[in-house]
Amino acid sequence: MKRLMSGNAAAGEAAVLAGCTCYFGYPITPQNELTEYMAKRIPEIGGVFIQSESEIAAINMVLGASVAGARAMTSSSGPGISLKQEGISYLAADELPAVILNMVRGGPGMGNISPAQSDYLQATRGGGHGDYRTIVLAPSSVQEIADLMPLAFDLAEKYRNPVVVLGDGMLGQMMEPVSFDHITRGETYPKDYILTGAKGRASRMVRSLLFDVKEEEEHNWKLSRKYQRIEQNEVRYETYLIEDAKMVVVAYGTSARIAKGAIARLRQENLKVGMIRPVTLWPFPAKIIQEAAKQIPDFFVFEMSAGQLIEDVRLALEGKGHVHFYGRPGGIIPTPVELYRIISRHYYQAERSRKS
Amino acid sequence: MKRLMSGNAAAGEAAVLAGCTCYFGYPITPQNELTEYMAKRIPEIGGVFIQSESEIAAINMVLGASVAGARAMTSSSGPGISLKQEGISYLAADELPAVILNMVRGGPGMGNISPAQSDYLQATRGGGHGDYRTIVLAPSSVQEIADLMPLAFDLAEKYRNPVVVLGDGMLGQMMEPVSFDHITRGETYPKDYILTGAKGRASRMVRSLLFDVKEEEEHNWKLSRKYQRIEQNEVRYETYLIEDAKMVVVAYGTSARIAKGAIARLRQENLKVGMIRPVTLWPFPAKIIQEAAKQIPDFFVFEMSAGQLIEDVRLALEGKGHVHFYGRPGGIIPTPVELYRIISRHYYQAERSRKS
Amino acid sequence: MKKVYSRPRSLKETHFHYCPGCGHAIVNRLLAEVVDEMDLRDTAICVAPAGCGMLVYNYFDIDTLESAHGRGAAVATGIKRVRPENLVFSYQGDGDLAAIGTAESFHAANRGELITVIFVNNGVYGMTGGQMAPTTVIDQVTTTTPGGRASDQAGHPVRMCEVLAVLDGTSYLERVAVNKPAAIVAAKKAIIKAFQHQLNRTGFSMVEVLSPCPTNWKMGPIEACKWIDDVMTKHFPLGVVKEVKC
Amino acid sequence: MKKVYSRPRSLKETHFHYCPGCGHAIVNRLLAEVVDEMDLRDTAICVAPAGCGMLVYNYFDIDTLESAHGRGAAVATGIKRVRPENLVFSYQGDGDLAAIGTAESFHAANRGELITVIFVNNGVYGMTGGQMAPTTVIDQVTTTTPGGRASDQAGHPVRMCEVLAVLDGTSYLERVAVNKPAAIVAAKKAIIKAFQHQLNRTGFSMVEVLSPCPTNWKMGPIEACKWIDDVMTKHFPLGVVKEVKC
Amino acid sequence: MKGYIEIDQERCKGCSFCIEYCPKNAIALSNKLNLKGYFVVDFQADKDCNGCAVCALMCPEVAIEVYRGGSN
Amino acid sequence: MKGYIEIDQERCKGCSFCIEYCPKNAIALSNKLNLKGYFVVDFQADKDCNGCAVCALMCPEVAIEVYRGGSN
Amino acid sequence: MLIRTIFSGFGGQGVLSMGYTLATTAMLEGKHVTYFPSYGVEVRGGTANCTVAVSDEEIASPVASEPEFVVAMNQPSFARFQSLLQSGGLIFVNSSIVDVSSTRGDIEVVAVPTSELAEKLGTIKVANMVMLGAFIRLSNIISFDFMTTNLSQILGEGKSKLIKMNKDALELGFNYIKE
Amino acid sequence: MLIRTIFSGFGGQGVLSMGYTLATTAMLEGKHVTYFPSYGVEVRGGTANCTVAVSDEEIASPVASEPEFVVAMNQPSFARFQSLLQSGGLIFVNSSIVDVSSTRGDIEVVAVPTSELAEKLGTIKVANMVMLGAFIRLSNIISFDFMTTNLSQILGEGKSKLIKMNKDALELGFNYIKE
Ligand SMILES: Cc1ncc(C[n+]2csc(CCOP(=O)(O)OP(=O)(O)O)c2C)c(N)n1
Ligand SMILES: Cc1ncc(C[n+]2csc(CCOP(=O)(O)OP(=O)(O)O)c2C)c(N)n1
Ligand code: SF4
Ligand code: SF4
Ligand code: SF4
Ligand code: SF4
Repeated sequence: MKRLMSGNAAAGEAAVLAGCTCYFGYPITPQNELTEYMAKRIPEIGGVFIQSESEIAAINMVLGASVAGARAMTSSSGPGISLKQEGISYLAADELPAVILNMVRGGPGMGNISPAQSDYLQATRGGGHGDYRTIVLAPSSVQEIADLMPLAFDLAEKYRNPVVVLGDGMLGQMMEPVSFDHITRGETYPKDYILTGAKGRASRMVRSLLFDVKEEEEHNWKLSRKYQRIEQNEVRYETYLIEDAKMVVVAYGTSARIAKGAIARLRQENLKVGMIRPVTLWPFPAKIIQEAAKQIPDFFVFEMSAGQLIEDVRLALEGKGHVHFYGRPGGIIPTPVELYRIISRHYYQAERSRKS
Repeated sequence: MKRLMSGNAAAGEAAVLAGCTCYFGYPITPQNELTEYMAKRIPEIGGVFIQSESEIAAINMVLGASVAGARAMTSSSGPGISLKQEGISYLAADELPAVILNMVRGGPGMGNISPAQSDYLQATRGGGHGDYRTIVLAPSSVQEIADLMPLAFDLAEKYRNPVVVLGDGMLGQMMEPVSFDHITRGETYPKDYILTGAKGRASRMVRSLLFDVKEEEEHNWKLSRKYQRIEQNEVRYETYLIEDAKMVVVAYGTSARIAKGAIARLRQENLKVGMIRPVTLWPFPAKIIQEAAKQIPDFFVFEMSAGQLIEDVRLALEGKGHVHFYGRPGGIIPTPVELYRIISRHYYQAERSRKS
Repeated sequence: MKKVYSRPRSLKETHFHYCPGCGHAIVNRLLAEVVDEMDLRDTAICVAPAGCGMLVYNYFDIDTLESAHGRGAAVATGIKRVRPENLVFSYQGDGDLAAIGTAESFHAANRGELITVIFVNNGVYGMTGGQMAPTTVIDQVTTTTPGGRASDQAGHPVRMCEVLAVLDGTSYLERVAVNKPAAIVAAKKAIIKAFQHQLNRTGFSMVEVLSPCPTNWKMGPIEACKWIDDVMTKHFPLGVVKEVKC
Repeated sequence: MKKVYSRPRSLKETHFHYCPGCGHAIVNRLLAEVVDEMDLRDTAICVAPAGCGMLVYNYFDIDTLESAHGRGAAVATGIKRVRPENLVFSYQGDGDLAAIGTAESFHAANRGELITVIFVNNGVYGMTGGQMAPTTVIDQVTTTTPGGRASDQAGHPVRMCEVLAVLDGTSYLERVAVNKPAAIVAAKKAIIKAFQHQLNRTGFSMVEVLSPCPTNWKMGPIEACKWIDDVMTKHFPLGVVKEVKC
Repeated sequence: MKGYIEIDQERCKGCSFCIEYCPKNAIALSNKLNLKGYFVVDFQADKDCNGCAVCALMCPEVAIEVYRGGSN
Repeated sequence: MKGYIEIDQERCKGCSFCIEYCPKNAIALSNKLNLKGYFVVDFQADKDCNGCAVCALMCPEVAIEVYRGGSN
Repeated sequence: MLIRTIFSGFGGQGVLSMGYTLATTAMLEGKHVTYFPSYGVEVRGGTANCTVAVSDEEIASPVASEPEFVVAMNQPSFARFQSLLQSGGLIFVNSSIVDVSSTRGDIEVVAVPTSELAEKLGTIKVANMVMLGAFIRLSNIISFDFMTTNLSQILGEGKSKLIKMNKDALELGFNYIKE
Repeated sequence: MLIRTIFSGFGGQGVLSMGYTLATTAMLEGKHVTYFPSYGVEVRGGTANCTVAVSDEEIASPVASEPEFVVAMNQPSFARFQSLLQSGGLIFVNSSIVDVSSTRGDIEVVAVPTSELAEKLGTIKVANMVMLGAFIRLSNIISFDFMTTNLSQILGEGKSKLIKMNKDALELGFNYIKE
C-alpha cells in the first residue's frame, strides 16, 4: 500500500523500519517534518527520541547511541550540518556507524529555506578536519528516500562509517506516494566494538586520540584502505538513455528529476541527450562517466549550486570530454522547460563545433 | 633585526603590526603559543583579547568585531576549525573580512597534536554549507607566516571575505629567525558597510538571510563573480628549478620545505626535479601547472595527508600529465632523505616508461 | 486634538510579518519607543537572531546585524568590545538564547559584557513551526512533544533569569510580559532600566519577556494572553530577578 | 601482616601520565576503588574528555569512550538512553565541562539524565598548557591572563554546582577536594553517593572535585594542596550543594 | 468626544487586543477583509473614546494613532 | 612494627604527599632517580609505621601498598 | 498527461488541504502524483500555496512554472498566480472575496462564491471543499465518484465525523458548475 | 653545511633552553637556524627534546632523522636517541646519571659529569649550561667567544642577573673538554 508522505516523514518511517531506534535532532527548516515525525514514531517502538539543545549535542548523542550499539541518526540542514562537522569527523575516526540526513537549503550563512544543492563539496569532501570520507547517498524521490534509508544504515554498519543522505528542501517537503512494504531491518553486522559494560570480557575503549604518530598514520591508512574498498564496491548510479546519446547530463537528486523532464522534451525533438545520475555522490561513479566519454563527447553538469558536482565530473573525465554547466544557486528550483532550453542551446553549439 | 620566534608567535606579532586589534581564541595545541602571545600583546595596543568559551563563540566574536570595523582574527586547529565552519560560512555570506589561522594537526577526530596537512579540502572547498570559498594562504616558514599575515588582512578587506592561513603544527611551534621590519598596516579599504550606529545616515543592516530565492541567487552569483576575480588576480606560487625539470613536485607549506631538501639531493645526482609550491591554495595555481605540463610529463604530489592536494593537481592537469603521489597522514614529518628516495624511484620508473 | 500616540520614529514603515497577536510585534515597538525616548538611534546597534524575530532589521531604523542562531551574545560581545560607546543589544528567542546559544549567553553574562539581551520567551520555537523550547512548560503540547512535555524525557522549563543570576557578571535581570496593558508598561520600564545599566557600565543586563505565540500555542490571541497569566507565570514568575546598584 | 591497601582491581597496571602531585591521579584511583567496592565493573561505561584526563581509558579497566572536547554529557546521554541498565559517567575538566561544554552539561542536567559527571576543577586548562579556565579565580595568573584574571575582561570564576542546582533535573551536586586525607575520604563518599543517585534513578548527579595542578599553578605539590584550602575553597565552598531524596 | 483613534486597517490583523482592552468599547470587529486577508477592526466614533491610548499600547501592529483633548 | 608499606619506586614521582601526611614520619625523600627522572621516596622501616594507610590514600600514583597487624 | 494545479489563498483558508485531498485521491486512483507545499516568511496569515501534479507517468518536477489550473482563494493569490497560468488555462476564483476585473485575456475564469455556498451548509469552514468540488468538475483530473465513495479513506480516520459535511460541500461545489 | 643536534632529557633539566640558546647564538651569527621543540603526552616530567638545525643555507626540514649530534641528559634519552645518530656522530652524555655501557659501536660518546661540575658553581641548575659549553667546544657549530661576549643579548634582558653564573657554567663545560 502506498501512502502520500513528505520526504521527511518517509525518511523517518523508513529509518524506523530499517531498525533505527534512536533519533536526535534540532529543529531547522526544511527538515522539521522528520524531527516531528520521529517525536511521534520513535516512542511507539520504545526507542530514544531527544530534541537536543543543539546540532552539536545531537551528533554527539548519535555517537553515544552508536557506541552503545544502537542504529542512530540525526538530521539537519545548512548551518546545522556545518555545526556537526566536528562530530562527523569523530564518528569517522572512531569508526562508528551513523546516518546523517541533510535536507539542503539555500546558503551560505543563514540563506533561506528553499531547496539547494550547495552542500555537495561539504558532504563529499568531508567538511570536518582530517583524512576521512562519508558515504553520500542522493535520493531523487520520496520513494527513493525510503529505499535508501535501510541501505544507509547497512552501509554505515558494514563499513563502520558515517553515511550522509543528501536531499534538499524539495525532496524533504514534497509529498509523493510511497510504499514501505519492502523495507526491512536489513543486514546484521558484528558489533564486537560496542560498549556494553565489560562483563565477562576485557574492557574496551573507543577513541580517536592517537598520540603516537605512527599509530595515527597506520589508522589513517587503515581508513584509507576502507575508503578504497567502498569506492570499489559501493558505487551506485542510474543511467538514462545514454546508449545513443551525444550529450550526457550529469545530475543528482532533484536536479536529476528536472533533467529527466527536460530530456523527455529534448528527445521529442530528437536531440540525443541522456543522463547519468549518481546515487552515491561519494563514492562517485567516475568509471561510468569515463566509460561514457569513450563514445560521448559532451557532458552537461546541472546542479542547484554555483558549481560543485562539476569538480567530480571534471576529475572523472580528466579532459576527455567537453564539460558544460548550468547551475542555479540560492533556492530557485529550475523547471524542466528552462533546462530543456539551455541544454538544447548547448547541444546545437556542441554539434556545430564538432562539425567545424 | 631578527628575532628567534615560533611561527605561532610570529603570526601574532605580524597580525598586530598589520593592524589586527582583535583576537578571539580558544586553546588548542599546536597553536596555543599564538593565543598566549596575543594575551600579552593585544592589551599593549589597547585592543581586544578574549579567550572565548569555545571556538564557535570565537568565530562569532570575530564576526561581531569585523562588522564593527576592526581587523579581527581567530586561530585554532583540527576539531576547533571544524566547529568554526558555520561561522565561516556566515562571514562569507555576510561578506565580512576575517582571518582564521589553522595550525593543522593529525586527524580526524581527536587525532594528535603533530603536524599534518589533512585539512586541505576543508579549507579550500569550504567545510561549511553553501556556495562560498575562502582564500587560503599556505606559508612554509616562520618568516613567511609573518609576511603573509598583512596580506591575509588586506585580502580579507579587499574582497570582504574570510581568509584562512593554513599552517601546521610544525610551522606553528618551530622557531626561526624572523624580521618584522617591513611589516606594516597595509592598505586601507572603504568600510561603508560597517555598523557604527546610524548617526547622520540611513541605518544599515548586515545579513545573509535572503528569503527571496531570486535575491539569494543574485547574491550567490555576486559572490561567484567575486571568487572569479580572486581566481584571476590573487594566485600566488613559487617555482623552483622547473625550467629544465622532467618531474615537478607539487607541495605546499612544510611539505614544500621538505621537498626542497629532497630536490637538493636529487639534483646532486642529476635528477631533473623541480617544484611548484602553491602559496595560495585557493585560488589554486592551476595555470602554472598546466603551463608546466606542456614541457614536463610527470608531476609528483607530496603532502602530509592521505591525498587531498592531489585533487587540485588532477583538476589542473586534466589528464595532461602523470600524477605521482606520496602522502604521510597522521602527524609524521617525513624527512628530505626519505622523500628523496621515493622521488628518485618514481623518477627512474617514469624515465623507463617514457623510453619504452 | 493632539496626537498622543503615533508610530515611533525608530520603527520603519514596513508592516510586521508576525502572526496576529504575536508578542514579538509588541516588543519590537517597545524597543523602538525606548530607543526614541532615550535618544539612542544614533548609537544603537542591534543583533538579530534566527527565529521569528529574525527580520527586526526590516523594522528597526537602527544599525542591525543578523547573527547565526544562538550566537547573539557572542556577536554582540565582538561589536561592543570594539565600540564601547555604542549601545549594543541582542534580540533573541528562547530556543536561540537558552538552547543552542546556552554557552554564548551564559559566558557573555559571566564576563559581564556590557550588552543588553532582549529575550523573548514564548515557550516554543516559533519560526520553525512550534517545536519544544527549553522554556516549554511541563505537559505543554508542541510538535515535538505530541504527548505534552514530559520532564523525564525532555527536561524541565529553564528559568534563564534565575540561572544567570548566579553569575557575578550580571547586573540587571528582569522578567516581564506583554500580555496586557499594565504588563506592557512594566516591560517598557524594564527595557529602559536594562539600557541604563548598559550605559552606566554596571554589567550584563537582560529582560526576559513572556510573549504570546497564538499560532503555535494553537490559541486565539486573547486566550494566549490569558495563558501567560494562568500558566506561564507559574513557571516563570515576573519581576526583577537581580539588580545591582546602577 | 594483612595487605590493607593495594591497587584497585579496576585500575590497569599502566603508569599514570600525570604530573607529580596531580589531583587527576587521585580521582582516577578513587573512581576505580568505588567501581570495585560497588561492584560496577561489569556495567560501568566511562566517557573520557579532552584534557589531562583524556587517557583514563588507559587506566580504567572498564568500557570507555573518548568524546570530543566538551561533549561528554551529550555522549553519555546517548549511551545511557540506549543502555539504561548500565552505570554511565563522564569524566571532565573545567574547560571541558564549563566552557566549550556549557550547553551540553547544562541541558543534560536539565533533562535529569541519569548519568554522573565527575568534574575535575583545577582552575586551568591543564592539557593545553595552563590557560585560563572558567573556574580560574580572580587575579590568578595563567598563560592567557598574564596579568592575573581580571573580571571585567575575562569574567568571573564559574560555580557550576551552584548553577546546575537551579535546574530541576539535578538530584545530587557536591563539591569536594583531593588535597588532603580527610578531603579525599569525603570525595570518595561523594562519588559513591552520586553513583547511588544514578542507580536509584533520581536524576542528574555531579561531583565537582577541586584538584591540584602543580604544573600550571607553578607550585610544588604540597603548596598546591594548600592553595586549594587557602584560595580555591574561598571561591568554591566545599559541601553538598544540592541533594534530593535518593 | 474627548478623543479618537485612527486605525491603519491594512496593518490590522484582527487580533482583538484593542477591542478587549478598550475601556469604552469603542472598537469593534468589522467584516472588512484587508489585503492580507484579515478581518479588521473599526473605530466606533459614537462611543466615548477618551484617548486613553490603551488600544495603541496593546496593538502589536502599531496600527493605531490616538488623538486626545483640546483643539486640534 | 605494627605495619609497613611497599613503594613501587618506578611509579613514584616524588610529589612528597606521603611524606607530608605520614603521621609517623616513616617516609623520606631519597636521592634515587627512577627511570622517569624523579627522585623517589623511601620507606623508613625503623620508624613506627602503624599501617594507617594515609600515605596510600594520598599517593596519586597508587605506588604504595600497605600492610598492617597480626601475622602475615 | 501531466496536469499541474496551484492552490492558493490565505493561510487559514484550507488551501493546503484542498491540494492534499486532490493528491491523495489521485494516488488512490493509481496515478503518479506530487504535492508540494510552499512556505513563506509570513509565519501564519500570509498567502499559502501548494502545487499538485498528477500524471500517468513519472513526474519530473513537482513545481509548476506554467500550471494548467490555478485555484485562487483570495485577491493576492489571484494577482500573483494568474500570470503563471498557461495560455488557455482555467483559474478558479473564490468570487466571494476576489475581484476579477483585471484578468488576462487568454485565460478563463471560473467564479465560485465559496463563502455563500458554504454558508448554506451552515459553516464557512468547508468553503475549500466547495471549491474543490467545483474544481474537480471542470478539471476532470480525478473521478468525482471515486472521491466521494472513498472519502473517509482519503480524509483519514480522524476526520470521519466530518465526512458527511465534506461530502456535502464537495457536491455543492460540483453541482454549482453547470456543464 | 647543515648541522642538526637533538637535545634531550627530563622535563626539568633545561634541555629546551640549551637548544634555544644555541639557536639564538647561531641566528645572531647570521646563520640559518631552526629550533623545533617536541612535546609528548606526558605533560611534565616526561622526556623533553628539541632539535636545532644550523646551516649556512636555507634549512629544508627542522626535524632530524639522522642528527650529527645528540645531547642526552638522562638515561631514556640516551637509549632513544643514540640509535638515531649518524654513523660517526657524537653523543654528549650527562655522565652524572647516565650509564653508557650499551653504546652503539659506530658513534662516539662524550661524557660530561654535569651535576658534579655544576655543583662546583654552587647550583645544579646550570648543569645544562655546563653541558652546552662542552658541546660547543666539540661541535664547533658556533663561536664560543661570540656566545660569551653576547651572552646578555642571547639570554635576554630578563635574565641579566644570571649572566655571570651562566657564563661561568659555559666556560666550565667548555674547558672540561680537553682538546
Ligand atoms: C544552526 C541553526 N540551527 C537551526 C536553525 C533553525 N532555526 C531558525 S529559528 C529557530 C528557533 C526559533 O525559536 P526561538 O529562538 O524560540 O524564537 P521564536 O521563533 O520562537 O521567536 C531555529 C531552530 C538555524 N537557523 N540555525
Ligand atoms: C574542539 C576542541 N577544542 C580544543 C581542544 C584542545 N583541548 C584539549 S584539552 C583542552 C582543555 C583542557 O582543560 P580542562 O578541561 O580544564 O582539563 P584539564 O586538562 O585541566 O584537566 C583543550 C582546550 C580540543 N581537543 N578540541
Ligand atoms: S509563530 Fe509565534 S512567535 Fe512567530 S510570529 Fe507567529 S505568533 Fe509570533
Ligand atoms: S598539567 Fe596539571 S592537571 Fe594536567 S597532569 Fe599536570 S598537574 Fe595534572
Ligand atoms: S490591536 Fe491592532 S492589530 Fe489587533 S485588532 Fe486592534 S488594531 Fe488590529
Ligand atoms: S605520594 Fe606516591 S608519588 Fe608521591 S612521593 Fe609518595 S610514593 Fe611517591
